[in-house]
Amino acid sequence: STGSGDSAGADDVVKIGVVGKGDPQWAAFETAAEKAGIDIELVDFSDYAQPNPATTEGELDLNQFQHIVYLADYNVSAGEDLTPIGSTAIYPLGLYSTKYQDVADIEKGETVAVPDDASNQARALLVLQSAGLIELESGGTIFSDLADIDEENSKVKVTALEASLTPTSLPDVAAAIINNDYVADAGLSFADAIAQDDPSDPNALPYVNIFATRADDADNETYLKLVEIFQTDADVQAGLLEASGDTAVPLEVSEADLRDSLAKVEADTADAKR
Amino acid sequence: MALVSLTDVTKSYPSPEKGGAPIVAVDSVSLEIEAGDVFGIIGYSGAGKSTLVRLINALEPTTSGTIEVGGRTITSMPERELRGIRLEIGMIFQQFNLFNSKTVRANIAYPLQVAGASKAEIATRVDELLDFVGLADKARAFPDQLSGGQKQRVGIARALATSPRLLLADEATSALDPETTQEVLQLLKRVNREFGVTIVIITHEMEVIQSIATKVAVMDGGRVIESGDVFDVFSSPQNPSSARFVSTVVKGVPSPAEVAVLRERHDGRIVTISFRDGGASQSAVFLDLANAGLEFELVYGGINDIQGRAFGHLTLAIRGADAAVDAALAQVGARAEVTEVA
Amino acid sequence: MALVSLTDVTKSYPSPEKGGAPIVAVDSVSLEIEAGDVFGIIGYSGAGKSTLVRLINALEPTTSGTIEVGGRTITSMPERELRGIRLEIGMIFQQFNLFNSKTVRANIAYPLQVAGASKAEIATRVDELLDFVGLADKARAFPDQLSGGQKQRVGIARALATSPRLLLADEATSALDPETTQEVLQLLKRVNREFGVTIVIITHEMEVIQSIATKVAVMDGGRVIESGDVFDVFSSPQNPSSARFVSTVVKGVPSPAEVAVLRERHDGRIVTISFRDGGASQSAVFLDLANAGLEFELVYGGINDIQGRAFGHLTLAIRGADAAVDAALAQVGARAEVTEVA
Amino acid sequence: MDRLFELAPEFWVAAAETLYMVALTLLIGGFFGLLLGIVLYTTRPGSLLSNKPVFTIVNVVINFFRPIPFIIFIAAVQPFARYVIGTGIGNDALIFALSIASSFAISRIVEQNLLTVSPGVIEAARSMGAGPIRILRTVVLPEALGPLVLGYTFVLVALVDMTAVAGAIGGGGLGAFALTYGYRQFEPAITWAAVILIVVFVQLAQFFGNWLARKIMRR
Amino acid sequence: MDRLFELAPEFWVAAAETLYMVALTLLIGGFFGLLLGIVLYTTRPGSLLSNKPVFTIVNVVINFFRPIPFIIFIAAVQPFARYVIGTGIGNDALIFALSIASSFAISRIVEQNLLTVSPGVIEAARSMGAGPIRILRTVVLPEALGPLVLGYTFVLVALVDMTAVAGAIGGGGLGAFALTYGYRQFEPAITWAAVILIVVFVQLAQFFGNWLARKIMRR
Ligand SMILES: Nc1ncnc2c1ncn2[C@@H]1O[C@H](COP(=O)(O)OP(=O)(O)OP(=O)(O)O)[C@@H](O)[C@H]1O
Ligand SMILES: Nc1ncnc2c1ncn2[C@@H]1O[C@H](COP(=O)(O)OP(=O)(O)OP(=O)(O)O)[C@@H](O)[C@H]1O
Ligand SMILES: [Mg+2]
Ligand SMILES: [Mg+2]
Repeated sequence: STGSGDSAGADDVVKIGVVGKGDPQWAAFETAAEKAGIDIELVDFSDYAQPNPATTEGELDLNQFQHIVYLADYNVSAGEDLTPIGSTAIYPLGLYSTKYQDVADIEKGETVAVPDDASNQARALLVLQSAGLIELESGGTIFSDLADIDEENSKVKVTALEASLTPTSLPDVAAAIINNDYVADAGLSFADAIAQDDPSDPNALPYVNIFATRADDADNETYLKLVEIFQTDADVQAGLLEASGDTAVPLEVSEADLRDSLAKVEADTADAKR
Repeated sequence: MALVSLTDVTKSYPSPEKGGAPIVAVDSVSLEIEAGDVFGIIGYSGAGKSTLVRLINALEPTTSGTIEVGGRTITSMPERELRGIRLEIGMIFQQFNLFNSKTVRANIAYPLQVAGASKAEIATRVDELLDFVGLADKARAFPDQLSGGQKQRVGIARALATSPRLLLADEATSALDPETTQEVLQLLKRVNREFGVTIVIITHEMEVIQSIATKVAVMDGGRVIESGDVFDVFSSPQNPSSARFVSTVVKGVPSPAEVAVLRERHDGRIVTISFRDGGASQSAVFLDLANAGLEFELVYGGINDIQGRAFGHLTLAIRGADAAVDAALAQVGARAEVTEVA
Repeated sequence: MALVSLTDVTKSYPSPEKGGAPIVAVDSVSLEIEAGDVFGIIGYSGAGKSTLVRLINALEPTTSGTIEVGGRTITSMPERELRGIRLEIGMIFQQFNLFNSKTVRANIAYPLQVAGASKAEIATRVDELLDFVGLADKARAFPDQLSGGQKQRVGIARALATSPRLLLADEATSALDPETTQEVLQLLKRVNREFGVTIVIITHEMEVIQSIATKVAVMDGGRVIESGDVFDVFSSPQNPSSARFVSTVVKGVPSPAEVAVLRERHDGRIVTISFRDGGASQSAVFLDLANAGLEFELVYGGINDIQGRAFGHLTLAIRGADAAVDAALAQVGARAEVTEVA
Repeated sequence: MDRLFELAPEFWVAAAETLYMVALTLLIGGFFGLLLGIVLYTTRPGSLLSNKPVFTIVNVVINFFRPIPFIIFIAAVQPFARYVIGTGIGNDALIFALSIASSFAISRIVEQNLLTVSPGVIEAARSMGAGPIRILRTVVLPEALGPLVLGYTFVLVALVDMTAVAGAIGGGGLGAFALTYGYRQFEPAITWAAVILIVVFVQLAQFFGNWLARKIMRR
Repeated sequence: MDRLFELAPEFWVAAAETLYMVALTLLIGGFFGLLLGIVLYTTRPGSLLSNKPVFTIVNVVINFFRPIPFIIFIAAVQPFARYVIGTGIGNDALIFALSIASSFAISRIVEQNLLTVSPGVIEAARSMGAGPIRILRTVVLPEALGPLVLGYTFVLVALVDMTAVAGAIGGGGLGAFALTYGYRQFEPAITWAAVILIVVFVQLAQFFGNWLARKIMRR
């Protein structure tokens, strides 16, 4: 059976934790890695909270499912030192509706859904704020949660849902922030987004998705090679775009920049947690 | 017309052994039970008695044959219709089958509720029955807090609660002491006489048959091997099995083992003299013996009374000259049946 | 020394009614059961008989008092030690308590397994017992496929399996037909005689006491109201309750109700003459009457035999001139006890 | 710890929500589960209303729904929830989904417990002319009540566990609270505070269930 | 549909994984659940080895663990799993966590079913000098076997459902397959293919369980 390795490095298989192994880039990535002579095993998680601890424990060698904000939260909370060794892409986060064509049409007092995981939630709230649907206390940060909404001055109510259930819940709400992963699959089109953030904004850098590993292994040749394959293999990139309905913005950010960004977010996170 | 009539009724169960022959619990039984009868059923353990009465209120389907109750064929009647018929039939179960979750009071009230009696009626009737079975102080106890006989009395009260037209009593007094048994039998007698309740009673206590039954059927191996008026069957059983059962209450001709015991303690000749109701005068017999100058002693047996008719088998040890005894016995033989046993 | 000895034993249960007085099932009973006894316990339903024997193998803790079995005090003995003692005690339960998940064979084998018998021993012994209780063909049946009496026989075989030194039989023949009862009693007699097994037998069938018990205790309301040799208790019971029980097997002086029935059918005077073993000669009595020119008839009663000793109460209807009858009765009265009942 | 203090109001709301969800689900799911369990029991071959086709169908339907992963099940019943209670998200939608899912599980527990009623007492009731419905109501259910109470206590504890997924469709409760503010944010103090309150609820429920069952069974 | 065809190999691997996880969990959790259930049964007041302190402690411990939201429970036992089986993720870690969690639930089912054994037969065994362990083994368990089989069948179906969370810690199986390739990708064909196979497994298990219980109980 798969997924039950003793510890990484005991054999030559590189274990990579992902969320959503069914996405097309992963099949392409497996093929590409094999071609390069690297044995990889993709371990699929349905729970975001799991891959980071498993990487810390050495049960995974790498993981690729999160952005810097999420990683920073983990590192600070758990006192760990996972580090990014390469970037993949930034996914825009959009607001979708089956009832309204325009954000302005959403009526006061209606409900809007956001994902229930912390980092996506903060980002989603920022999207709602910039769309004029809510006001966040003190302007909002990448750590805002539902409690930070200034309800008096907000036009809509916000409810958090399991990310995968936001599309199925559209009939119940005026609009929902839907993670990029689920948009196309839910039969929606990215063009339907009635509001979204801008991945090309330099301030969006903390939301770039990354490969992460233990600090000790940051220089591991094989890992870096795998990152390179991911970033350069045409099939992988095509898969990535396909999975995101062409909305992903692939980015190759240098390791140094990634670490800087992480350090900054970690510092902010530590402040926010205090 | 008979209240219950069975025609060629057979009930078999699948064998417990795989592929074994089915167990024929009741084997082509035909039987008529008239309204007003107190019909006793006796027989060896496992003879099929319980199975037979369970067929009468259709708790089990028959394998073949027809059963009519009150003129209606209940074999092949749908369960829904059977319910109406069962309202008129009370049943006392061999294993009591009390509702463990209900108090004694609630157990007895249950059939009344099923029959749709009013709360007030139920309360009165239950009190009456509790009193009768001597369990007024146990009204709020649960079955698992009762003794065996107390459980059985609850079962009896429960079966009688609705004053059914037909009462099926499966070993209804097996767990009762003699005195309570007598009380229950008196009650059954009364409901039979006063309300015309027909009673089918299975028992292995021949005294029960003797004291209340009018008819009796003897079962063996699923079949009815003998049936008729209790007096006839008890005073002169035709079948060896019947004779053996009857012998527990009606001391007839002593068995060889008993003769051996008697022999040890009495000398002289041992002779059984049988009397039937309205037959020979006993004093004439005793006089014959006394006049012949014989010394004699009653060593076994006695006089029985069934439904007000008396009969009996007296075994005497007779001492005297052989010739004199022979002569006297010849004389007695003309008056009553004489069996020389030793 | 007594095998079982109870000193001032009381057992009470909490009342089913909230705040009610506790139910005293066994009330300060003191009793000695000698090794080799067949000790009968009789009494009204609910008298505390079952509770009493359940105390003897400590299935229930006593409320107060001491019980010794084989010289060891079992009250307050820890459960672990009790196990050793129970290995020597067989018990037949009033409600059978068969293992429903086990076949008849496995039920009987169980105590042998507990006692650590070998497979081969078990097989032989079980076959023997199955044969004895007549259930060889039901060896593979489960309890719910058995008739009431068959279940009881399994219970008997199971209790006898390990040949215990003490057998507690709670209504062991209540579900058996007379013949099977006799067989079981013969077996109990045999194990008692041949192996010295002490038997405590609860029953409401006086014939059972009569045929196998040596001692008997009568219970009422949790107390032992009379106890002693069976012959003594049965031939001249001291307590009215005992007398009523005994009367079911020993026809003594007829009750007023019975007298009324006799009266209807017989004219003349009705008189009971009581004989005890080794007492008056019956023929002398009959001769007295015959010589007085009286016509008489035995109308009630008979001769009983307990442990090889005979006694009986014969009720006669005597016809003749009053004066002649009086004279004859005076004469008879010198030989045996005479009670004029009507 | 500070964070927990900060979240105290939410915490108590969550506690109330858990009670609300569990109570309502137990009521609704318990009721339908009882019905389904009774259908299973009564239609099984040889039982009161034995009916092979109905039994087989109900049996298969229950086995169809029980093993569906709960998150998939929720998504599948959302449209139905919208139709019936007007929304597919929130505590009420969860109660709706959970009531359905739990009624299938409860039906099995009910079936099992009813099966322990001895055939003898049912026969006794039949002999008195009682119909199947009456026998169920007045004999089978009361006789099985002790074990049934333990069965429902078992279910109640399972429901407390299951309501933790409430967060998935925007519901609340202690489970969602623990996941959202504790587990997902790597705050063990919060996780355990919520878990401990859940445990306290459950202990109370279990003690009550045990007590009730003991009272009913009198042992 | 095409996609399903494409994923066929993974599908069958997932099916095998589900069987493996369920079977092993049932074995391990079933065993420990049986033990715990027996402890609950035997130590309860008035029972074979009645022991109030042990009973209370076990009772409280079980109620402590049962209601913990499963995902939190998994996270909590991960360090323990790493220590015992060397890994905190994957199928084996799930089996580890699920075995523990299910043994608590199973213990309740076992307790309930053992309680239905009539006191009379236990008394009979005691009267023969049988000790508590022997009585348990040779009387209580066999007498309760029919309902126990139904109880374990119930648990088995619940386990199939629970293994669907395997995905949370990187495990596989049909549930995770349905979530990953079907539900999350909005491929209903794949979701339902997986669900249907799960249902088929469950139906087979239930039919077997029913058959076995009926054979044991003879009704
Ligand atoms: N568990 C209990 N709780 C309360 N009362 C009980 C309990 N067990 C027995 N009793 C009561 O104790 C008394 C004696 O019961 P026991 O079973 O010893 O009678 P018994 O002499 O064997 O009667 P029977 O001949 O009817 O079997 C009865 O009144 C009964 O109701
Ligand atoms: N469910 C069953 N399956 C198989 N055999 C059965 C079943 N029920 C009864 N029998 C058998 O049918 C026969 C008749 O049983 P029944 O209970 O009618 O006997 P009975 O005359 O009432 O005996 P008892 O006097 O011992 O109560 C017995 O041999 C019994 O073993
Ligand atoms: Mg019978
Ligand atoms: Mg008794």
